Amino acid sequence: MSLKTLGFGVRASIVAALAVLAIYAGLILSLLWFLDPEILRRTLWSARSLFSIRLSLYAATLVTLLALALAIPAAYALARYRFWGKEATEIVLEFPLIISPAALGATILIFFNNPVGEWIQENIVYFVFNVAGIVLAQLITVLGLAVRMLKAAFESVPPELETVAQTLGAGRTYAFLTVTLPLAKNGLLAALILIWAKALGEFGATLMVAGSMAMRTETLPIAIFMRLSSADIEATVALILILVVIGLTALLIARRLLAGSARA
Amino acid sequence: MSLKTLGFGVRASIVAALAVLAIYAGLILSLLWFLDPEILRRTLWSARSLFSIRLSLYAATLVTLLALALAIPAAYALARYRFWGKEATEIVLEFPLIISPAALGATILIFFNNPVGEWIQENIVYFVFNVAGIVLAQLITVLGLAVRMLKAAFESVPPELETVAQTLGAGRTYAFLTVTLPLAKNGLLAALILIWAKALGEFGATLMVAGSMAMRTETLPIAIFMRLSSADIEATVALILILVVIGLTALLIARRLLAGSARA
Amino acid sequence: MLEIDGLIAQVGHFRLGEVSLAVAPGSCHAVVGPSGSGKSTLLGAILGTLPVLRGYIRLAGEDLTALPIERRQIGYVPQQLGLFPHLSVRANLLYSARARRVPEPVYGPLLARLLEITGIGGLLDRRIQTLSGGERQRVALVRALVAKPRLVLLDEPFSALNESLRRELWWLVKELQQEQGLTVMLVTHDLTEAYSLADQITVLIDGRQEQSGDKAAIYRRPASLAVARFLGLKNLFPARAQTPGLLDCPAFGVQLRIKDSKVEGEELWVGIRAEHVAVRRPNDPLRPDETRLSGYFERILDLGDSAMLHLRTPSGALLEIRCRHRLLRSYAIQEGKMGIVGLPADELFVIRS
Amino acid sequence: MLEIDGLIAQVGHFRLGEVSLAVAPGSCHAVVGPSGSGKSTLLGAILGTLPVLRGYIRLAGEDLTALPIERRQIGYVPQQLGLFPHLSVRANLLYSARARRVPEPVYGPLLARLLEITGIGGLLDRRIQTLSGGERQRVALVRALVAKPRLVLLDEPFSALNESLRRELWWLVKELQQEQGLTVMLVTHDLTEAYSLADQITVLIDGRQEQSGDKAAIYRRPASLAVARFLGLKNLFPARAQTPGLLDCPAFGVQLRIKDSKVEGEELWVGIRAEHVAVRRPNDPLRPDETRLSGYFERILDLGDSAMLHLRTPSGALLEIRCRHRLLRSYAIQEGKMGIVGLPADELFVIRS
Repeated sequence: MSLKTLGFGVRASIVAALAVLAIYAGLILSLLWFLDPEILRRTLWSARSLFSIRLSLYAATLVTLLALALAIPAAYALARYRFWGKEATEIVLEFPLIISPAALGATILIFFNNPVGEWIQENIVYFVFNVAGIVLAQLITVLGLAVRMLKAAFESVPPELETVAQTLGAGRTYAFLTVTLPLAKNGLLAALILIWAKALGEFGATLMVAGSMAMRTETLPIAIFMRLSSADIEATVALILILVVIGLTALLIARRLLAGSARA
Repeated sequence: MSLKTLGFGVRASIVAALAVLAIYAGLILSLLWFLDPEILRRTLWSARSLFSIRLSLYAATLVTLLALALAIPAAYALARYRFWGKEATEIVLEFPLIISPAALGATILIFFNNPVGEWIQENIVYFVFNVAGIVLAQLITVLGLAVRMLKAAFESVPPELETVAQTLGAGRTYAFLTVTLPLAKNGLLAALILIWAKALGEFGATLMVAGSMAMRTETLPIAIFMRLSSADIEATVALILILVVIGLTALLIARRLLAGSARA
Repeated sequence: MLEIDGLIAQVGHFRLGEVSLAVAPGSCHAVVGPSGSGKSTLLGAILGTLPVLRGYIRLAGEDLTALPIERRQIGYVPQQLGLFPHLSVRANLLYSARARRVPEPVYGPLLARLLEITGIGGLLDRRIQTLSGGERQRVALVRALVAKPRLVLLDEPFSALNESLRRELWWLVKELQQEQGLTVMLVTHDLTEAYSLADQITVLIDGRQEQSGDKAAIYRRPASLAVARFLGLKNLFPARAQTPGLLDCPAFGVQLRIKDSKVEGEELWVGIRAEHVAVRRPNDPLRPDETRLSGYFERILDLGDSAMLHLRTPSGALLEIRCRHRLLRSYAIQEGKMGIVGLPADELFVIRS
Repeated sequence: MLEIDGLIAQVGHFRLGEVSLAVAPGSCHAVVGPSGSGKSTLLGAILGTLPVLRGYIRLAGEDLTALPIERRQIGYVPQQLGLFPHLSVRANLLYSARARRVPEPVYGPLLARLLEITGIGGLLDRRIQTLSGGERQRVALVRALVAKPRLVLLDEPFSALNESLRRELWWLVKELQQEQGLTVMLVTHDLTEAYSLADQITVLIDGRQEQSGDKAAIYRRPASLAVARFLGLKNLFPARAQTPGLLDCPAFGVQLRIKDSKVEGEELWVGIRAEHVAVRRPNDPLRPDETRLSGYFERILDLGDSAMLHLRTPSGALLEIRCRHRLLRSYAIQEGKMGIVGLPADELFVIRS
């Protein structure tokens, strides 16, 4: 539109959008007030922080792999086939987005108090207040998102291309591997990164299932909680910045990947 | 496809999808093991629970109204116009999805320790460990999602319809009120409900900013955390069920509204 | 040879059936119909993406419904072409050879010949995104043909192209079909395309097979009102058979001379194509094999080389006429003026109601 | 009266310019061109959704670029029609009256007349979703016209309809235009639509205004190779002007008789429409006003009522010919057989290269 027709309403709405930008950018930038390079260095290099970082990276990576292993076939089925329970599954996928992570974590914890849960803990893996609990809490939290994102990635590949591949003599698996997977690649990578970042930042469910035990179940978000509780602001800022930098990097990579796949 | 061609891969992928369904449905249903109707009734009717429920509903409703007031114009600007800072704003909107709620809450708390934040607390509203803090923490957490959902709602209305309305003599505001808003209505309502449910379930940021103080900043998710910490499983289950029922209802209403708007 | 016999298929609430048709080896059969007529359902049933409720689909005597898609040996060029955007032109063309592990000496000569006819040999290392619309069509055609299909299914493959490019590709398909002896089924809503490429035409309307047969027959003798309307024929009037060679047509208030004799007293519809109505001058000699009508030209659409005229008869009927543009001047045809036309007896067709 | 003078507009990296044209009051001007030619950019500039870089757009002498969209008084029917799906047909039709607070006595008579011509009076209480494609078109047209626009912009409004419905709506638009004295600008990629509705045609290609003028002129005398190709003309050959009335044409190895005399020695292109090539019999008398060529018919496309022929001359040139279907039999034309054609001197057109 020509500039002359830019009325008051248009300008007010743009100001509102920039206000949203200012709120989030301002919050992040305000952290710099308490940023002391010396404390940042010391915090990061302390054994406790390094443990948190290692634990967070380990758990998030394991969770991402487990989530993908289940989500890739599940998402493909949801994207391509009709079957009994499909609609219920699609509803359930949005659970973790809408139900409080605290409630989700509490539910997991309570599950291990029933006979089935107790049997699992005694005979397979002990989850509660344990690293396995971190992995489980994060997995339950991100699984729904993982399936939804992968479903969108598979849906971006026209099913017609698979049909054409089949008419050219490809079996279903060959067509999936040579056509669907390569074409969904960017969406899959973006999902992988976002799931990983989401698992890395998970707090509520982790806190419920694995508790907050220094040097044991202290992931980065739990560490932020514990340091802030002990009013160690400079160290908290240092840990927040690590998470923000990782999150922002993941976000930018994922956006680039998704934009790339939208063009292709 | 004909049933004869349903190969192993197809069946395995459907089983994976149903496994995802089973995990979430199973978790929720396992709560019933500890469900004691008498304790449920007693928990719900206790002054402390009623306070939590009232506080949660009050905060979530206020947050939703505040978020919409800012998000409607911002989302419309993002959906329709090009302006300086647009891409940065769109990136920032995904922050709350990707950055740990714990980090977000801690950032807010830390903000109020810098001179600007201190001035705000002393002269405008006192946020930290206060109800205003709950509202602020939830608002910061849901605002990004609110703008994203409303943007999608506005984008579902072809801009051409506004152009046609203008050629028919409507000013920009008249066209917005008579064409865009009614057509985006379902999407707006769905966004409203999901934002409300999300605010209701917010845990990490709330815990950081407002703390966990019984009868003061004890929203439902905080109450779950506190009850579970004191190993009061039956009461926790009761509170979880309230959140799950509210969340599920919101989800189903929102899905119906969005499906309706997709058909229109 | 493709044989479809008593086929019934269903997608959601839409039901297609019963369809029976045969495509002779080396011939082209076009399936036409408006959108929602069941064209894509029929195609899905042949292709194997939709289940068949009842009936048979046989290709070279083999029951197709028992085969998975990848073993039906059908070449498929969908509307969006289905080219693999992540692969080069070469990798697209060799996809079937690689999937079936066919060695180069087997597919090589055919590929070379197909590249030569279509002229896309220079594009092999290009990415799909860099190709023009016409080049993509050629690549999709060659990719389907190099797999040596027993049947080629073309699903409106030219609808995205402009008219001149579309006509060029019709020539190409015709050439490929004749040289390679292809059996082709073409699905289209474009009648000109169907007439250009097909030997036989099937008309589907609302899931029903309305007419199947030689394209000339369908052009000149639509079997039902639905087909006639789909073909864009406006000149359709109720009539009743009188003495042999004559039809009572109340719309014109006259008796029309017709070629084929009908059962006396039968209720019918009579029709004629706009381009078969002949414009006459008042002093032209009367012909025994046509019926003359007069009226005034209500409206004239000038189409460049030809013109469409609306003639309103004194009885109130409206006749659509297509004539060469040069006639407008030489016959002094103008809007609002009177005019005379002839309906040739052998161009009038009759539909039982 | 719409006047566009030296208009330059830009969208992203696409630049349209310079466009100069005028639409006389009560006339219809068609803007045609392939996709990406700048049609929608031109439209956006007139409509007011795109900024104008340079040049003027005047409507009835008033500079449009200074006005916001809602004060331009332009009736706009976009490709998707832009009907408001949440409103009834009646509320759609009255949208402009309500937006401008026009009272019923003012718009009532016009609305009643438009409903009568278009025959949609019975649809007023229906929801948009329940209308057929043709009904929607009519509602969109009436909605635009009841606002008494000074200019009506039609942006490919009929492209979603089938051919027969499309032709019906052409008649309707023509009728509305003449009765209401509308000034219309039609944007389309469909040449038949442009020829049917427009008095003047502008051809845009790659953002350039290639030709503007009377539709007959554009049909018979394309101004550039780009226009000729866009019009689907295949018979284009390089030539050189010789003595007056003769062109050297190496493609055929003969001299072509032409009507208009050209500057001697000039490098040119010569062309002829496929339907203007005349099929001749060997014993037909030679005519002074045409050039005879012989060759063999390489391919024949049977289009129902007419046929397209490819004639390959001994010099290797390919000539596209369109003739009536009945000629195929009476002239015994078959693929692979020899044939003779005539190029009438007054149908050959010449393009400066």
